[in-house]
Amino acid sequence: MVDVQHYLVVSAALFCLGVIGVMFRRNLIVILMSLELMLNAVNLSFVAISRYLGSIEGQIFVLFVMVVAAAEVAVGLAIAVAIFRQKGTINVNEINIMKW
Amino acid sequence: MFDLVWLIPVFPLIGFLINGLIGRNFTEKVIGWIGALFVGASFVVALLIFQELLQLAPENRSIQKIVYTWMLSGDLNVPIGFLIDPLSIIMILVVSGVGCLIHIYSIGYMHGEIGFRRFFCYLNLFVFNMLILVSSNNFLMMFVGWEGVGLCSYLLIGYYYEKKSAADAGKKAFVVNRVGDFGFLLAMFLIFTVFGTFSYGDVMAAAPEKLAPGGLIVTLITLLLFVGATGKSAQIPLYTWLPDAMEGPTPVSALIHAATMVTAGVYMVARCSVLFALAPVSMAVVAVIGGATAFFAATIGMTQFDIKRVLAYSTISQLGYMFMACGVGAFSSGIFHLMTHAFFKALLFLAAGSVMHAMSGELDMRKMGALRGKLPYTHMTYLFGTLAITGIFPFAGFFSKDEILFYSLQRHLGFWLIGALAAIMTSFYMFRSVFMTFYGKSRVEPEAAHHLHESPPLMTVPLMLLAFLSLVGGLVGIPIMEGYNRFGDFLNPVFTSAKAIIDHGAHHAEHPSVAAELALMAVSVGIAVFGLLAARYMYVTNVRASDRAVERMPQVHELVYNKYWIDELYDYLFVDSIVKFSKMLWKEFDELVIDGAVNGVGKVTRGFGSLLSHLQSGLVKDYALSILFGATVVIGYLVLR
Amino acid sequence: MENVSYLLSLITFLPLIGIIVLLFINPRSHNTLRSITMVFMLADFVVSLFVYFQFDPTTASMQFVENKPWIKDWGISYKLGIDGISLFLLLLTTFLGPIVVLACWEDIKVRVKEFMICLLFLQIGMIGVFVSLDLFLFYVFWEIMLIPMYLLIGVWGNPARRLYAAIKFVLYTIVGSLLMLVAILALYFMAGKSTGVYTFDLLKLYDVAVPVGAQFWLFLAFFLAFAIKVPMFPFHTWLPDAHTEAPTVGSVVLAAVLLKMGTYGFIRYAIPLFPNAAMDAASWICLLAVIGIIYGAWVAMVQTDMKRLVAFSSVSHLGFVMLGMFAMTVQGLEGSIIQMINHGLSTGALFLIVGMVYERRHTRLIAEFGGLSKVMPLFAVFFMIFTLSSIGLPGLNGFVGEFLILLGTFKVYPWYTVFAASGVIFAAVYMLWMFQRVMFGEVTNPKNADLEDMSVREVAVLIPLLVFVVWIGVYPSTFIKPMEPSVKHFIQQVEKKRALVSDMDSSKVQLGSTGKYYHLVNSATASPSDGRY
Amino acid sequence: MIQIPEVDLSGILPAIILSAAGVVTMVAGLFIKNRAATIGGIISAAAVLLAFAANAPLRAINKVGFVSMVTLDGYTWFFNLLILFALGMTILTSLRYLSDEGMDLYEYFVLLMFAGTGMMFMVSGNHLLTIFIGLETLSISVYVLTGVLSKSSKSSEAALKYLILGAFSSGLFLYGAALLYGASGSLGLPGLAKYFQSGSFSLMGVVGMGLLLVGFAFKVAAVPFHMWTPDVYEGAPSPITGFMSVGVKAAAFAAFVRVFFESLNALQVNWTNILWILAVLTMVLGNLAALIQDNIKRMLAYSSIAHAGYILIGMIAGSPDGVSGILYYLLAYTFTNLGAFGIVTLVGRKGEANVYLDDYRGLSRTHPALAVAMAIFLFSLAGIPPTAGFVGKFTIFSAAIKAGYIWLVIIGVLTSAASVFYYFRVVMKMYMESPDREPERLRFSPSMSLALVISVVIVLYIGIFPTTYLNLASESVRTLF
Amino acid sequence: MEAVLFYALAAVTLISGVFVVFLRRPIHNVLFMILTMIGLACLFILLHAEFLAMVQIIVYAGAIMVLFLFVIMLLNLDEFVMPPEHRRVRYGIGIVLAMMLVVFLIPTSRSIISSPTAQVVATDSATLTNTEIIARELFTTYLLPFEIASILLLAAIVGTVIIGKRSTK
Repeated sequence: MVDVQHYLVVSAALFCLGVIGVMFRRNLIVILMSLELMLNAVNLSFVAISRYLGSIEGQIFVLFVMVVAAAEVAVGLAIAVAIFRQKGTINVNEINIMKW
Repeated sequence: MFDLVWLIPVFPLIGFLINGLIGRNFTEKVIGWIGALFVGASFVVALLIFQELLQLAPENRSIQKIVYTWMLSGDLNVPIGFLIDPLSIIMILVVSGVGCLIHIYSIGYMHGEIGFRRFFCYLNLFVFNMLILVSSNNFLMMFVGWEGVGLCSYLLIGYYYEKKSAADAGKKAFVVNRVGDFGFLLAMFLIFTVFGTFSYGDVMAAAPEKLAPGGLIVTLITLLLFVGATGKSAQIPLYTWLPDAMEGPTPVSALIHAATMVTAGVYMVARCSVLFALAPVSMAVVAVIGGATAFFAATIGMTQFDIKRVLAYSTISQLGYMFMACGVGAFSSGIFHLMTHAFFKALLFLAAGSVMHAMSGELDMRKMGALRGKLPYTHMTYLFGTLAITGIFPFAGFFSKDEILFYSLQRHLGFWLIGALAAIMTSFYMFRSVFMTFYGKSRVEPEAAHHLHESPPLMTVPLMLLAFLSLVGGLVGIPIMEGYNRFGDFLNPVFTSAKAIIDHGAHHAEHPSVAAELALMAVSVGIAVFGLLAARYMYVTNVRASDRAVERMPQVHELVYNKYWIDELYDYLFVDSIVKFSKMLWKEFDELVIDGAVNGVGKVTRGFGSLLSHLQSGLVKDYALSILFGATVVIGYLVLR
Repeated sequence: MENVSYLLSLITFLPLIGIIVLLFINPRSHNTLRSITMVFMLADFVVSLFVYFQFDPTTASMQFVENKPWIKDWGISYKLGIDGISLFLLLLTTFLGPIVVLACWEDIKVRVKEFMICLLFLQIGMIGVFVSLDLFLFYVFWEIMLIPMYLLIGVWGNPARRLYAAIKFVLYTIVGSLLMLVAILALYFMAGKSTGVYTFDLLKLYDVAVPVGAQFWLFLAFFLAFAIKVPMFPFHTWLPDAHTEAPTVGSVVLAAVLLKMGTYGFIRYAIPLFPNAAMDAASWICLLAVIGIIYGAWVAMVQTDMKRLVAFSSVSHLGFVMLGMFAMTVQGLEGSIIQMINHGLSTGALFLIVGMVYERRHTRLIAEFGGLSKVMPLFAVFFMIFTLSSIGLPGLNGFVGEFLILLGTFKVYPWYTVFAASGVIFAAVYMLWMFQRVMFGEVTNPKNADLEDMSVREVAVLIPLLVFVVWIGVYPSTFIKPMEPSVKHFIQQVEKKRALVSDMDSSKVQLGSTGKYYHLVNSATASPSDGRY
Repeated sequence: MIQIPEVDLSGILPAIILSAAGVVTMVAGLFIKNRAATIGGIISAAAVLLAFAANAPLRAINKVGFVSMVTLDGYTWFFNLLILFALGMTILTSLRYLSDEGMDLYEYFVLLMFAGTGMMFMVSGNHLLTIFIGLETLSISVYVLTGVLSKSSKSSEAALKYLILGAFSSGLFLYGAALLYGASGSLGLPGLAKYFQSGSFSLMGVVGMGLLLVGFAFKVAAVPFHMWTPDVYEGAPSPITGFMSVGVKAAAFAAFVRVFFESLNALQVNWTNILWILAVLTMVLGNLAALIQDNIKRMLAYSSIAHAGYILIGMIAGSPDGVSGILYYLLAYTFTNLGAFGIVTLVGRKGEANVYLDDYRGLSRTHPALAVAMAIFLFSLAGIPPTAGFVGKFTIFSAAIKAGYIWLVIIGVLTSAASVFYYFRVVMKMYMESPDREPERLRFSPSMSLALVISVVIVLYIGIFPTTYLNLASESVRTLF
Repeated sequence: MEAVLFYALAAVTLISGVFVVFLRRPIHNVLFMILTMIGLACLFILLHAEFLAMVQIIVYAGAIMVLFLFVIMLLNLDEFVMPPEHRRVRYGIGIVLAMMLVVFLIPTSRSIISSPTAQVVATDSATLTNTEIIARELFTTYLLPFEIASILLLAAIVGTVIIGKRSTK
């Protein structure tokens, strides 16, 4: 039986990977993927805790997170496509007409 | 009749209001006579009251009439009230009487001036204020008149406002007077703090009890009052405005700057005789300042060529005399001289005005000479005035000046000496002016000579009346001779308590012998005659003498001729430096420091705003970084807490 | 109160009806707009005269009190009332209303409708400040009047710097007043905690003794708000800008009434609420006041712009007001109140006069003028009289105020008085110097050669002011008498409360947990009936 | 067999009505060729009105519904009301906007309705799951609405930024939820409350609370989680910006307050300190950065950040007074800001070409009434009496002072003094400057006029006679304490 | 055994996660993302969350990742060249912050050992499968969120449609 804490640490690491991805990558698509990574990390936590507590609530929550993730990805990709059509780029560093 | 005392100041006020409000379409004559008659009416009322006053026993001759309560605030209760006693009635009579004559004179003198109506309005307003000043029963109301006459003086000096020098002179007069008033104000505050009232009667009655003789408070009060007096009466160090005040029309110089307003300081000192008596130091200061002014102004007077300026310095000098009199405790002599001075100085000014009138406004005596023939009445009256002022027996000035010199000697030889010296100089410069103007060779420019003519009767009649007064005015107070000094006896009740205090404190002066008195009289007449002769020598007999005298000591002449550079000194010390400093305050402090701080706060705020909004790089990654930063800090705080 | 009257509400909100009426008027029919405003202003004045005639000058208690709960849960009420102190400020405000309208009759030609609305709006705010007896209500009125004033300066002001001046005015004021709001709230809770009654009712708060330590901070906040409004040195720099850039009537209202709100605030709020702090600070405040007197006068002396000069003279005049007030003597206070009115009349008139010149020549630079006396003799007369009134010539109003102030202060702060009295000299210098440069001399500038003298309208604007200038100077009792009981009572209350608080602290009164810091003034000393204090 | 629990739909009827309206619009839109958007708008408006009616009974009750997934109480009622106001006003301001922009998008209203539904669940959520799902429903709708302008690259950019950062913060929020779950074993608010009230709670719970706080702080745009706000507000269509600034913010605050006061009040010491700092940063940055903005939408964005700071003060005060202050403040802010954005929409004209401060020059000449309305909104935002904004600030500040946070309030008033500068700058542009070009007349639609009139009237009315509304607010928060 | 499996899976998941974040070609990212998903799904199975594991594979690895792939292909993004950038300082800050986050989260994760007042629903997990439990819970306790989720999805669909619609215009 692996301690729940291990799962949580893996989750934390994965979460931070996602965070780093959001902050480091310029490619919009990859940023969206990194966001997915973050959500997946959270999911892992939920499931691990659910298991640890013997409570199903966490798993239910994960289900909803997946729904949300899917929805966000769909919308996000749609926007990405729109932006690419408009500007011909998916480099987020070039998507900065609004500032200051 | 006493109940009607309020009419005295109100008459001129009515004149002022009539002329001022509805006089727009009146002719000159109407305006002039309205002005003159209302002042005359005051004079008549004053005479009636005087009559009544004389019928009272001397010790009862102090009547207060309160018209209404002016200010009532807490323990402050200031009425509009009048005090009739010998001192005030004399002042009232002088002011309204001489004032009336000058009004009449002005009708002729100001004929054809554009601001004729304005002039008479101001003049009436002045008389009103002056009467308030002298007839009030309390300090505050006196102050009202005091400032009021200052205002009228300002307005009248600046009558020819298109002339910058006139406007400047007016302003200078007002401001310098205000400096004096500042002292007066503070004195009043002190008085109120000590006595809780402004009423003369209450103050004077309570003074001996409430104030320790020679104490700090009473000295302070009297000195501050005296500061006020120096301002109004053109004494050192606040005399500089008076010569400049000659920019005003001549009747103004006669009325305000010779006969009435400038004597207000003397009146005030006399009015507060009890307080002054309690403060020997102040008395000494008054005497010294008076003597110094008398001497100092006389020196300047000897060098001036402008006839009105000569008279102006002479006025300052004579006022110095009066103060010296008060300072040595001879209040009634001071007032006596005040009265006679009012006659003859008004006369002199008006006569000078008559000369000016004839000379088309020329004032420089170097351009006159030998006017005797052309202006006989003027000449005669001017001569009368000169004789009076120099103190030739039996003219008015003789009696009053002699009295002052007499009391000065009693006090201290120094005072007498300085008085005598001033008298010599007075005699010298007055006769100098007579000789330069009316005698010798004519230096009149042909253009002006063409127009030379004697003034109309409207002007000469008042001149003659004043000349008459200058001749006989002194007789009411033949000095020293017991029983003949009616004037002194009349006034004495006012000063008894002051006298008592002085006599109590000082050594008992033994009454000098009649012989000594007569000797002194002779000396003073001698002095006057000496001045006459000197002037005659230098300006008639030997015309070059004066120039030689100047050449012999050019620096001294330069210094005196330029009035010891006092004006320039004041300008430098006060005017320029304050203006400069104020500019600095405005530009440096207000705009740079305060506004700079305010705007600076604004700028810094905006700068921060700009800085903060520039954190907003537009890059979504930086935004995420910011969120991460926040989250890390929050969690860090919670973990490490 | 036995007889409730709605006069004060009527006065306060009559202009509101005027605004509503104006909304329906065609913006192009200027004269109709002006006339309607005039009618409402006059009506307001007439109603306030009723107040004056029904005013009972023998009592110190609040009169014409109206009290309606407004926000009940917070103890906020719509409470109005006046006493001898506010009576004349109220009258001054309503009195100036019609004059101001008349004065801008021809001056304001653009956006007349908005202008008139602003004026009426301003009137509401100003009257409200003077009649409200509830801290919240007071604050509301206090802030409300910012808006119309901002617009007056900004829209109809002098093109060059009006925007700067307007926003400066607003920011200066609002910084102070927001801090005051904090203090109001703090006071509210302190009082509530100690008494158990949470209320903004001023008269009830009067009875709450705040300990010295807290008083200091609260007073500081109030002081800042009011000192900026007054304005006291060194918070005055908004004033010259605001005055200079505002249109004539804006300056008039600003000088005549708005500045009084600051001084009134001290009397009505800052001092009686925090007497200990106020009196402890009094000597410093008086020092600032004296500095203000001399500073204002000196800086006024070197101004080149007439309006700016008059503005700085305001700083000087209001220094007197503050000095008299903090002397805490009957004369000082009465002088101070009289001086508020005086300043309203004289300085208001001077601004009108400068405005008249400006209307003709479109410049206010002193150097541009000279010799106007000759061209405009009637104008010269008026100018002279108001100049004299401003420099405190006896017989005119200025003297009465200044004299009472100085007299009242002398007993307490003789040295300050000495310096303050020197302001009398400088006042003469700067005013007369300006007068001389503008009016005297020869007409050197050909543009001045054929200026028209005052029109009937302009005379009509100044005559009422003139009447009061003389009236106060000659018979000030009319004005002093009604305020006397209030002023005496005021001083008494302040002293009593002050003594009480200092006793309380020195004897370390601790009344359980709630009364640990604060406790009510012995309720026996405070009269129980509402509306009296 | 699965036993479907008994459901009482009446409690969530307003949400149902809204979502139904969304679906109906969607379906109707398929069949209507012309002016589908208008019809969608009308359907939505009708739904909002219906929802008003359906919401009314909620005020009196206090219960949990749907297996304790939602709480139905006065608090929910109040926020539902706010949401409905916001929706209604947004619909009114959007109608003409869409046709002006040449977008016959009935989907716009569909999304608006769905957003409303999400918000309602967010405010009534009694379980982190409900709140989360509500939040995401709202967010996704708003992401799309932000990016709905087809011709504007700003709009897409805004949508993108909003989405990325929204998802990012959702991740943090979820992580926090996971930690709370790990600590307490529960995701329901009562369960959390029970756990934390037991007194011995683990670090995990505390950190979970911190991450939850970050998630909410993002939604309410508190510094330093605010960075998305200016860009998104600038890029989104003006009516949506208005909707975001009040609706989203109100819903976020509602959930924020509910979670933190109902479940996490045992940790009050911790989160108060954090919020204190956040509030100060938010007020300072929001107000200072707004000072230099030239784009009015961006300026209002910073201003809305600043307002979040003021509202946070109410939370910090931690008392019923503070929270009811928040409610009142949000009410005032809803009408004020929606009114302001209505005008921004109107003045912006086609393609939002005129969203700069300079475009407001001389507005008082060409459209005096509009300028007056704008001025009133701005004064209300600046907190100048007698507007609703003043009473709002007053309630919050007074609560904070009562709770002893006097320095916070002083910072608050000083920053709001600074805010006067930029609000008055718009007034200045409108009244004191003249336009540099001949302005074209604005095209008023009846719905827009109605919206503006309602806003003005309410802003003034509840500013002058706030008693009723203050009472409403304080009654509504009773169940939280 | 379980531990070995866990470590292996965790390693796979994390390493592919690192590749997701750091590889340059989007197509690689997607592939590694799928690998991460699968790793996670296996971890779920390890945690006895079979239903979720299934969903993870089907929905995530299957649907969502295909969506990504689809977009990349559609837009031909794989050859999209990013210009070089110089934002090292911010990267540094980012790394430090992320590390700190991990540092803070690890002790947090470890603090789970406490006495949770867990409301354990899965009492009858012996009799029911994981999927059944989830189903039952989903339609009873979590009925409402479930319904809301439908609206959420609807909103997402509508949103995607209109954004897609306008971008193709």
